Amino acid sequence: MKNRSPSPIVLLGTRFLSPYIMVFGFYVIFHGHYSPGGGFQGGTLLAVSLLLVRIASGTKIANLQFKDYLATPYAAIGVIIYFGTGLVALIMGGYFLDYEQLPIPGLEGADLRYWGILIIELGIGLTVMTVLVLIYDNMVKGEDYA
Amino acid sequence: MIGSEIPALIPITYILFAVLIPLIGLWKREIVWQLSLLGSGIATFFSAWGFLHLIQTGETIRYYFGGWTPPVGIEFVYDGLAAFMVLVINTIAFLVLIHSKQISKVEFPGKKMPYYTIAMLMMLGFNGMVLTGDLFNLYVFLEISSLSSYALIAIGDKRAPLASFRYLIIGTVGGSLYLLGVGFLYTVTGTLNIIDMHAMLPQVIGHSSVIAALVLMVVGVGVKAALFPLHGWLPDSYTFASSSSSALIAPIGTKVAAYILFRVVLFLFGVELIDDQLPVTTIIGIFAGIGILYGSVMAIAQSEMKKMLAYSSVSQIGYIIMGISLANPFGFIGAVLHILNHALMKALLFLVSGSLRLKEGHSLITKFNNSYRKKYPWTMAAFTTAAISMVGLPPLAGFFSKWYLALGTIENSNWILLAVILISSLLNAVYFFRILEKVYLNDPDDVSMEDTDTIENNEVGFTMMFPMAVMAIGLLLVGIFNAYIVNVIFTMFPAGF
Amino acid sequence: MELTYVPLYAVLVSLVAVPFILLSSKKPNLREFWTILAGVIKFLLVLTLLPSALQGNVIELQLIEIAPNLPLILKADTFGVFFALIASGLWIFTSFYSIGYMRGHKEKKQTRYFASFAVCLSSTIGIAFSGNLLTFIIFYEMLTLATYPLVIHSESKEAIAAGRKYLSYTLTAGLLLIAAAGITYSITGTLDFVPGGIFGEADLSKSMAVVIFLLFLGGVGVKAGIMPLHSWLPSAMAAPTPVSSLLHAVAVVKSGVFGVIRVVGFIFGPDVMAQFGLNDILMILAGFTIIVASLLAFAQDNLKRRLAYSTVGHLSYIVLGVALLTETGLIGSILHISFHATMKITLFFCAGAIMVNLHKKNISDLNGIAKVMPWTMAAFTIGSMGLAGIPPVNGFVSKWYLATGALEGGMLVPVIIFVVSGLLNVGYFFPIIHRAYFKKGGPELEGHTEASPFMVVPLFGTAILSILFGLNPDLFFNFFDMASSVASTIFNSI
Amino acid sequence: MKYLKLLLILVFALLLLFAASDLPFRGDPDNRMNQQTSMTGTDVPGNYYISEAYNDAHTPNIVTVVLGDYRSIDTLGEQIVIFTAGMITFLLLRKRRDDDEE
Amino acid sequence: MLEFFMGHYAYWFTMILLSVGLYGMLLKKNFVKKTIGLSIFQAGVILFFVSVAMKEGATVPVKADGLPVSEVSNYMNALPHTLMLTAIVVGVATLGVAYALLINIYNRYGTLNEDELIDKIQ
Repeated sequence: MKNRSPSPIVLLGTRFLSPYIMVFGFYVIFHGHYSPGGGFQGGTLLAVSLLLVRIASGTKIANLQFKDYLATPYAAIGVIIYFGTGLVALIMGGYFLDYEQLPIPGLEGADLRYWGILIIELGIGLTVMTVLVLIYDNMVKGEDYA
Repeated sequence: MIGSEIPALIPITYILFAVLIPLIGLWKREIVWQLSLLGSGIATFFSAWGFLHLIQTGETIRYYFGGWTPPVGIEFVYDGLAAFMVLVINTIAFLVLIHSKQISKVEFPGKKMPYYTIAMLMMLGFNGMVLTGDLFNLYVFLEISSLSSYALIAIGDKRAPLASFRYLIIGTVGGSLYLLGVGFLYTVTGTLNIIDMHAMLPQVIGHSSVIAALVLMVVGVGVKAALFPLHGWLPDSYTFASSSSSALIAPIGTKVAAYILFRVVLFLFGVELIDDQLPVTTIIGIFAGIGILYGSVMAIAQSEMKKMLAYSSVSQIGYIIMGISLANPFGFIGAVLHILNHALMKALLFLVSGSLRLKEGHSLITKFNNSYRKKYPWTMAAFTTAAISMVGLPPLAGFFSKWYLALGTIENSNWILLAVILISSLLNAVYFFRILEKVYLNDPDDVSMEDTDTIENNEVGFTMMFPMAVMAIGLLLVGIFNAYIVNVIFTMFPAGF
Repeated sequence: MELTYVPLYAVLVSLVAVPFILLSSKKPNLREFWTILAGVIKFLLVLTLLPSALQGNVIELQLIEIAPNLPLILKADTFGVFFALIASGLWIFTSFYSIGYMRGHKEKKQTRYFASFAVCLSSTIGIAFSGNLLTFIIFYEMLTLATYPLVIHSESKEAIAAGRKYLSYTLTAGLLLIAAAGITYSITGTLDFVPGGIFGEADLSKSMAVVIFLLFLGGVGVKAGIMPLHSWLPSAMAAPTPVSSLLHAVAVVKSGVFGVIRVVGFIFGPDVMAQFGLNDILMILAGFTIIVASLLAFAQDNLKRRLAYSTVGHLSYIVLGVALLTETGLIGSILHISFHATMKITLFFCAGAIMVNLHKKNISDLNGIAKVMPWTMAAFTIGSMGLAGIPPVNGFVSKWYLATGALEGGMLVPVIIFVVSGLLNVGYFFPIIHRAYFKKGGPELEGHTEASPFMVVPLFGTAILSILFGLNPDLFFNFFDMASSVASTIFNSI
Repeated sequence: MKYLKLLLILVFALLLLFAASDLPFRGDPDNRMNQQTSMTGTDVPGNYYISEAYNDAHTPNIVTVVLGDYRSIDTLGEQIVIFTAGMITFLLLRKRRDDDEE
Repeated sequence: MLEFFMGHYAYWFTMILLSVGLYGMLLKKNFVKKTIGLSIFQAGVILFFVSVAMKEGATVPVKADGLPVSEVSNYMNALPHTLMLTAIVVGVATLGVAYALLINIYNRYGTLNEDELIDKIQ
């Protein structure tokens, strides 16, 4: 394309919007227990807040916000959070993903499950966000791969 | 008591290594191969352990995830058939991964880390499909394995992504059809658990939606299993994919899909239940028969070894599905035995073709010549073993699965399928002895090949030779000791046999 | 000594020899030594089984159960020992002979030749000792595969074509055999070889019986060279002569007729055969084959091809004798297995000797070679006399029993067939002898002498054997007693 | 060929319409999946979730409980599907770095 | 009759949606359009499940005051919704893989039209 001069309105607008979307994403994740929402939806919103900046102001600036080479390990870490929870339950002598066996002091059956669900929702959110960013980055790279 | 945890431990192993490989692979890229080997090795160890444990105790393990008893929760059902299947696919995957070391340097340099991650994920999907006792959970694992296999196929020749995309379209349609069938069944019965639903189906079998669900599920899984009219994606995918990918997917993927057909037709519905509604097994049998002949004939027409093997896969899958359609003990034994035999044979053949591609740069049958006999004596010996087994000559493994399938057809007095088995064996002989002649005999037309004494041995390295040797010996052992295997299969019969 | 494992050893000994043969490929003498050694040991092993076989008791050795209630059984009954004796005994002659032949011919790839030769013998002995149909099939297929390298040995165009033909015929046959075995198994629930048959109490419709029998016939008939399944045999004459001699006079084709007798006598049994008129099918085919093959033999100018067609004819003698379903006829055909082997191997040896020595393949230029190769031609004369059924050569004995068997059964047509074909034999053999002795030889014969002793001794030895057996069938090995005991077990078992 | 495909689509649609016409009425509160106990007397998951979810996890959002707890292995698989997609784009689209070992 | 229609029209619409998706996949030549047909197809399946979950006079499956969970007819069936969350995610992943493949194909052949591709391959 010619005329690559970015319009300041787009740049500033996206940078202005991005944190609020991010906050909303966290809200959706954490409030998923009480209203429609959860890891997937919240993670998507987080990814949107990152992709907005990426689309508007290019990879170089966006890397200040989120380094692209961090996407893969973060995605893996998100998976580890989820299935590590299950693994801990398994090691504590329960079934895999049986949150009642989680070694969290001061909590009983149902509350343990409450917190277990929250933990895995966080893991999901992390994975979804980073993977969406990863897909976007790779597609951008893939364009000029030929 | 760890024996009862086995069903969970096998997928957990693969997940663990699927996340470890990218994390470690980012800063130590050269050990991803060892890591993936370790992962599938541990999984193989677990599955072997679980298999023995199951044989000793003899009771099915039902693992309740999250501690919720079905149908509320999701369970993994680890019965004889599942244990056998898991053992087979993990062992094959382990051997193929050993073989892939050399190929990975040539065919996808610099992409090892994601490649082996996705290989782990694909094995996770296949194991989950085999183990799960919940119809929707099966769909999830089906999609994991399908996505991974699309990616593995897309790594390869120039045309690989195109073949992979075709596979993606038809494969996703198949998955969605399966999901729609599950939806029908769920609306009618209100549960998703296979065992639970099997108990309910007799009361609702009259609904046309149940029959439609059966058709949708058979079609959807049939796409993955390359059942005859739905096999279109298979030849291109296996041909253009990287050698290690096709060696990994060809023996395992279609077998697992065929196993799902077992589950759906024989375990979920049960033959005596569906056949008075709709002669599903008969129809499957007809398609399987056509597929066997079609695959063999097309295989003869090919000049590229991998494509020939792909078409022969189509016909071999026909054998397994024929065993399902016979729906009698002999057919069942034959099909289960053929899953094992064909996994071994086809993996071995694809490994041989991969080795040849690595050494010669091509696998065109027309360019084979009798110098190979001197260059790769052991590879060719392994190939000969697999070929004779494919033709089905005793005492190699291939004979016995055909033997039981033949007994099954005779028991149903289904002479056409018996004839199909015999004819296709002959066709196999045609397209394998064609290669053997080229490799072992001087070509009378050109005298340049007359004296092969000057050619020195150029055998493949240990990491490639070892798996091939293991598989070749395995074929012989399975053939000789198959009575023990069959005695184990006797314990896997579905209800009503 | 403990006899239980002897059959197993007898099967394995030549297999064990294979790696030695392969390893000593650079040192021909050592290699041939292994071959001879294995042959002698094998023969002695089989010989140790002879006394017990003569008393009619059966040595049964059950190896691993290869499929549920289908074990791999080695059973050394009288018939099996009989066949094994011939095969292993003649192998020794052939080994000596092939040393002379291969070296005289400067053949390539002799190691492969001797190795697959050994495998062939193992599978032949395995066929002889196989205790049920599954074991039989396994060794039968082994024989097919092991023969292929021998047939295509010269790797010329025609050899490879012959090899393809051979494979396509025999593999198809194997599949038919497997199908037949499958149906039999699903009907009777067993595949054991029981004298008098296993279809005894199974209820069997006529059509089904005919189908099964035709499948079996397709399976074993190909190797037995029954028309119209014979055409691989003449074209397989592209192989080196020792191969043709041993395999097409002893191992392969005799495994075929052995299989026919096993099927008729031990799977179906005479009663079932007669009940469904299956023997008529067999008889018609065999009689047709005898006459047509003898006539075709006239048309051949290539010596080996003429011998091949005569082989086809004589195999059908055996089949016809079986189809008579009379005890004497069976004795006759069993005897003919061994006697035809000795005679035909003699003839093939002679043909090979002539080819190596004078490089003559065709009958038309054999004029006057008797002056050059007197011993060879003498042996040839003996052999052809035997095949024509002229006393005192052993061919007469077996033919006599066949004819009397036919008369016992009150059937005249077979007798006529035997007589006519005997005349035809005379017709197509004596021109050769006439040329050899009474025609004037060409100049190219100058300077040639008798072939190398490696070849002459074996071929003359077999010729002598033929005469001795003709004088006294019970000589050395009590062939006659064995044959009669086999026949009686089959016919008096029910 | 084109018409063949159209015919195929038509057959597909008709088959599904025919099958769907036999499904239970939509929204009928006493469908099998909404009954208390199933035909064989086992729990019906849908109802169990509605009535027990809050006691089991103290979480008002039933969907979250089902997603995160009752069918958690499904969700784990789901997360892994996403992870797989990411790794696949990594595999297919990353510019190939040839700084491979040895 | 009308009641039957009211009880089934939603299913029929999803079935028609499925057919539309199939049409897109079979008859469109452009791979991107094929992919769009693919997601329409998946959307049909998802809609089917969701419409199954609907229950007369019931509200969304989030516990609200005054609506006791013991009375199950108060809340919709939560299971299909959960399943469809998974199915949606699977659909997204499939789309991602499909477009990655398409980018690869485009980089190699410079076109995404089936006929042109076949020409280029021969």
